[in-house]
Amino acid sequence: MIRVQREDFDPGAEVAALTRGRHDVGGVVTFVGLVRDLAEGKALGAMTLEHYPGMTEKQLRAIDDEANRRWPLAASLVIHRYGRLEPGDRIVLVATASPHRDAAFDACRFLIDWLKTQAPFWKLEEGEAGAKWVEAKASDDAAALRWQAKPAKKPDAAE
Amino acid sequence: MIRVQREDFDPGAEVAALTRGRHDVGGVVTFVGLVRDLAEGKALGAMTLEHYPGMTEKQLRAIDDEANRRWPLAASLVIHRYGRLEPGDRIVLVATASPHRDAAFDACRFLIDWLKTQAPFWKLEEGEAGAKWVEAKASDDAAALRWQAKPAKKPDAAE
Amino acid sequence: MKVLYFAWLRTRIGHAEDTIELPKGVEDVRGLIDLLRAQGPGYALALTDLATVKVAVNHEYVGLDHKLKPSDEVAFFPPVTGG
Amino acid sequence: MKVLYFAWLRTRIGHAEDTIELPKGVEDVRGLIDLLRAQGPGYALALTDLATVKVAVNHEYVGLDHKLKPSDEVAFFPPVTGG
Repeated sequence: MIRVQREDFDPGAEVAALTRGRHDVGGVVTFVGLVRDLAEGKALGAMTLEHYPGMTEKQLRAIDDEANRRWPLAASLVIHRYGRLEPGDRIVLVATASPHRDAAFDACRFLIDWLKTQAPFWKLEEGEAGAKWVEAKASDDAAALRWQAKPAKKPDAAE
Repeated sequence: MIRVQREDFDPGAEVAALTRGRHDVGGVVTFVGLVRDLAEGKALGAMTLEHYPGMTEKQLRAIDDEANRRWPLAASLVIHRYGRLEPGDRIVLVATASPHRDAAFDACRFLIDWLKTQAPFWKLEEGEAGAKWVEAKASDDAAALRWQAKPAKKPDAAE
Repeated sequence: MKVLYFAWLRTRIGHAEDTIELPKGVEDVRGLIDLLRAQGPGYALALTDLATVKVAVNHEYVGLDHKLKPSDEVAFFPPVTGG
Repeated sequence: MKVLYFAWLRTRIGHAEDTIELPKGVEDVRGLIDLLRAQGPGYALALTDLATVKVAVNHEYVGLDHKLKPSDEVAFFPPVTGG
């Protein structure tokens, strides 16, 4: 399930709703991303998250579907906010519920890693020196790549 | 921070309290373990969690300290319940907050993996065929072992 | 054809959207970019370095060789920074 | 010396706690286990297979060779199953 919204969300209530009556769930992993008061070592006043309505939902849905294909999830939820946010504000929620915790952990991390490189959001930070568009991080590309299918090991490869 | 208690907890409120006013936190990862209605394919009515008061707190504190030594955490919290629990009930909460999400994910998983092999709790399940002490799972031992320091790779090792 | 700009591509170009009639001979994304670059200095600046420009057609990421249809919605934007 | 039993070690032995005065010659965990096994069939059954028995002294995991002091709190229990 995915949602794109301006309003804040309540992680506890969202997760409770996600697993209500689902007694096959053994573990729920939740990631909440927050606005930090520092950006590249400089004080951050606030930020504005711009997005591409329509494409955002489509990309998030595709990522969520892929997570459910890869792992045996009982439920999954991605909520991403847009608009003006201040330090300490919630930006994103990713929650995954599964009978087994390894699947929930892997799927949650996969979702946030892919979301960061695929979902069309852009951060405009208001810092001491004015407004500045955040640059994409190479570390986020690397994080997403770790979820690509590994090539099959050659049978004669040394171990 | 660790807590051992009979009462339920509110994951949303706990995490909110953990990160309140901490604007250096970029990501919070939360794991909530729930009682499943199936145990080894058989219907589960309820379970009772017995623990070793004193040692439980000492072991959880040691695991929490170790997580904070290994990863740059802004805050961490482990809550584990004991007593009688029914399917759908919360058993355990692990929450980790960090400036960067990779640290929060790794530390959260480390905490739950170690807790499952080190913290003195025992589950007595009430199933269709009466009460039965749950046996430790080899998969949990394996999960904990992945956090042990890897031996340095030999420089001449084939890749 | 609707063409959208986001983030610093939008601020450099000065507006969020154009409606463009594809001239004969412009068949793919690369051709559209060449056409846009000729619209003015803001466009040329925004589309200088294609290594930092992503393209989506009808909400899907595409490459520069992607063929265009008159009914397509095309979007240009920098690498994403959400999450 | 306080000796505690948990989970199925407790149910097999039939109670949760013993107070034991270490006799001369019993110096480590292994010696204590031998002493306990002789206390009755419940003890012998609980302590049959040491591969499934964990030992803690003063709330820390120890091995069978761990030396004991009269003031120690010793606990026997199965592999843990919390979380």
